Amino acid sequence: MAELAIKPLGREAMAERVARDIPEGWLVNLGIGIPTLIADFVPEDREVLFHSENGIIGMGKAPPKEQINPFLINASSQHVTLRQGGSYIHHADSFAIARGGHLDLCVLGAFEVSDSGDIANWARSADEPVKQVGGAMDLAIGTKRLWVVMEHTTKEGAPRLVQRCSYPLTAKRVVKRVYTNLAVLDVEPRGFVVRDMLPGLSFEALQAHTDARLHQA
Amino acid sequence: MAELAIKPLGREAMAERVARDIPEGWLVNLGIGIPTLIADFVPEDREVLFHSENGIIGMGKAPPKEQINPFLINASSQHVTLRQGGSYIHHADSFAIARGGHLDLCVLGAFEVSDSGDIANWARSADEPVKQVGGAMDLAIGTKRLWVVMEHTTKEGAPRLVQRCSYPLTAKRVVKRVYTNLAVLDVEPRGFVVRDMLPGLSFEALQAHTDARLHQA
Amino acid sequence: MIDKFVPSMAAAMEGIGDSATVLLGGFADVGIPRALLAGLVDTGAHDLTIVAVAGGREGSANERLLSLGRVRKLICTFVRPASIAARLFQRGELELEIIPQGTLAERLRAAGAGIPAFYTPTGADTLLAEGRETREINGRLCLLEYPLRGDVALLEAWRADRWGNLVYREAQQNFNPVMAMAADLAIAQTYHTAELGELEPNVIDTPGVFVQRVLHVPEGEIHG
Amino acid sequence: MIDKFVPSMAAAMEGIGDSATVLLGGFADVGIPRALLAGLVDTGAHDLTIVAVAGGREGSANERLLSLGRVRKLICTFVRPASIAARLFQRGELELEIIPQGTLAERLRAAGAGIPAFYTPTGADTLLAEGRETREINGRLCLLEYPLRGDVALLEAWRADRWGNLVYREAQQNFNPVMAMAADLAIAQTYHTAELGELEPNVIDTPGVFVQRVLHVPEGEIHG
Repeated sequence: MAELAIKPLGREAMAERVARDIPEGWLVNLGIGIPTLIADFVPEDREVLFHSENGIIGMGKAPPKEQINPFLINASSQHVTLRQGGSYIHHADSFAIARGGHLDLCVLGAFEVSDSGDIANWARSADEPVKQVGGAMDLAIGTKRLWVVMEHTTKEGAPRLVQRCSYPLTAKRVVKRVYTNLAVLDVEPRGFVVRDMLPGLSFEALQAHTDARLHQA
Repeated sequence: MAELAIKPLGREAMAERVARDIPEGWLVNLGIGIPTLIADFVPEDREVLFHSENGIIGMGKAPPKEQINPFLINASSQHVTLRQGGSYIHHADSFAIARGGHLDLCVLGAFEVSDSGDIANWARSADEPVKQVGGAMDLAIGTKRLWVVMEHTTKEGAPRLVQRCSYPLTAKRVVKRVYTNLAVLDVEPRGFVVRDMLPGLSFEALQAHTDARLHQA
Repeated sequence: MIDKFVPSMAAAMEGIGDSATVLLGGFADVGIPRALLAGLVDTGAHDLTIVAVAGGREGSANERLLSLGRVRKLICTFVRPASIAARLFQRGELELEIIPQGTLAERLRAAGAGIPAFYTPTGADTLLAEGRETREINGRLCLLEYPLRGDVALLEAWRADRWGNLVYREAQQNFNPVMAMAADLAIAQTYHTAELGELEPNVIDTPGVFVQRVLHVPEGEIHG
Repeated sequence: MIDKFVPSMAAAMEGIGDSATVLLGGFADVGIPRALLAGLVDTGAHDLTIVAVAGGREGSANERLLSLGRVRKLICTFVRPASIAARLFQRGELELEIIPQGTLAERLRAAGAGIPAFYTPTGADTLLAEGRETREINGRLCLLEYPLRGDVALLEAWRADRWGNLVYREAQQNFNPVMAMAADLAIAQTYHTAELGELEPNVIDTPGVFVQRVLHVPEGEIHG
């Protein structure tokens, strides 16, 4: 695969790019990894409500070290705060939010996304001895919109936007948009549609790093 | 049917008789009618927790008129109070208590009870134009013990303890005990077993007012 | 800034159309959104499906909706024989679906929690099971039940803030919290308003994420 | 007088036998009933089925239970590859049932709420559905799920009274409330005790009717 002439986005820049597209008023769940960074790039005066599976609505930023509350962590086990207006719920109510269609948005990381919106993000192989399911399947089937943020290719350069996922699926036909370190792509009935690309990157170069066929917006 | 030589219990006396058998610590739901009266005969220092379907755990007695709280009613729409230690829940949680096996006891009124424990208490005929289901079916299937309190016969003298209910069923094989104005009867695999009778009443006289076959304890 | 308070009844009712399914909170006289119901009458919306614990009490706004012929179908747990609902049903002018109260609460909760169907023994041995799908689970006959969703829910709360967080008092909550979850558009009337942050996190009964509009209706303003 | 407070760990653990199914509250480090877990280790009970969000963290009492070989089966939502649970499983010394976290919460809630089975789209399109009963509902493939009951639940609370009413703080509740509902014997450890009536009715998170025993374990007494 051809070397890229441009520098792909880093993790923070990817998170910042996603944050730009989240409007005020949405209820949002962020998965572990890059998605968790997104909250830092949403200004406080844009009132976005963050939901955490372990029972937080209206989660706020990480506290300064001296104000850490050991009873207040997010689903990634990080210390967090509660915004004014936030509240606490138990796990069944929390997943009622996730599964009941109350999340305006969930952003997850993934190994692969297919051009029909399938997502694989929980196991690298069906034969893995131990599985790490967590809450991703619940979030994926229940949210109004599922966005994925991930590197466009693996470290080895293998494409992650594929015609068909090779890893075990988390859910089928659920991903609406993918933010990579190279581009932003919507998943539409015709497949991946490129909405945004890094400056200096050509459609052809992006296609060269993608397994699935890309479409112009 | 033979006239009874003795005076049957009145509504209050029936309620008092049931109250005697409710031990401290039980969570109890009382249906409308005679069952609702039972709470008045449980002394406050015997800590029995009364549950009301509309979301009360630890319901207390009726308040004096000047202390009525319009937001605090029971499932029979009567003004009540909350005991110390009581709490409020929503309707789904309240019926999770009823259906989830958390009630130690539910006492309902009935039109008929069969000797296999079937109860009919919600409609006098399958052809009734409008039905009054309420919460009785949920309570009947979910409680650990279902007791029925009712007159032994109809006003016309027709038996209500029957081999087979003629009225539409509320639930099958759920009644554990029946308190009537004449006797207390357990529902066992062999049928109705007489546990207690009014003084002066003979087993034969009781049988004469009963459709199902009675058994001696 | 999120602000779910609406300035008027007209704004509260905006977009409620004919044929809507309306979930109606409250039990007996407690927790009934009387003002919103009166507002619904005033919209003129018809062919409504109303979901409530019971047919409208005498003199209630729900009874008025029924008597004006605005309701096509009533889903509830009982109807008094002498009520307008019973008379309309007997004249063939109202569809009635009578379901057990726990099943009603659970079907609403299923709608809110994304449960496409569930089984329950409630009613399985009764007339209500006629013609319905059943299944024996662990030796017990069960009925298959589906979620009950609303286009709109009308709710009553004691206190509310601009995020739509609701606090109820005493037995006021009853069906209100599950109906909030089960509707696309949940509208609450509240006796009192609170600043954001004033309602303690552990006191909030219905998180604002389940509520779309809040109308301040001070105590005593509306009876009916 | 109802008094669910027990005077000792021995009294808290009384009757927990071999082969019990134990529901274990908590998420990550928060809301974990550490003292009760240590007490469970000390009972010597074996062949346990443990239900928890995850396999035991390094240094935790749950990990100790696992490493002592007391656990026959672990039902959880993930297991770290480097954990003792993963090693025991790979050696064939531990049964593992890995289920989605929302399904775990809902199966516990179903046990507590008397729902004999329910359908969910979660996991229906995945490996987890292999060999399982599915059904298409409204065009969506769903899995049939059954309740998950415990013989025992071990819980952690912030405050408790003698009726067993529990109050949690911040994100401490997580699985604790649904596990309380889902077990025959729910045992809570609490940082603080309260007189009956001291916990406000609208602040009580888990009504005492779901709790059978309460052990007072003041803050800081037990780590581990």
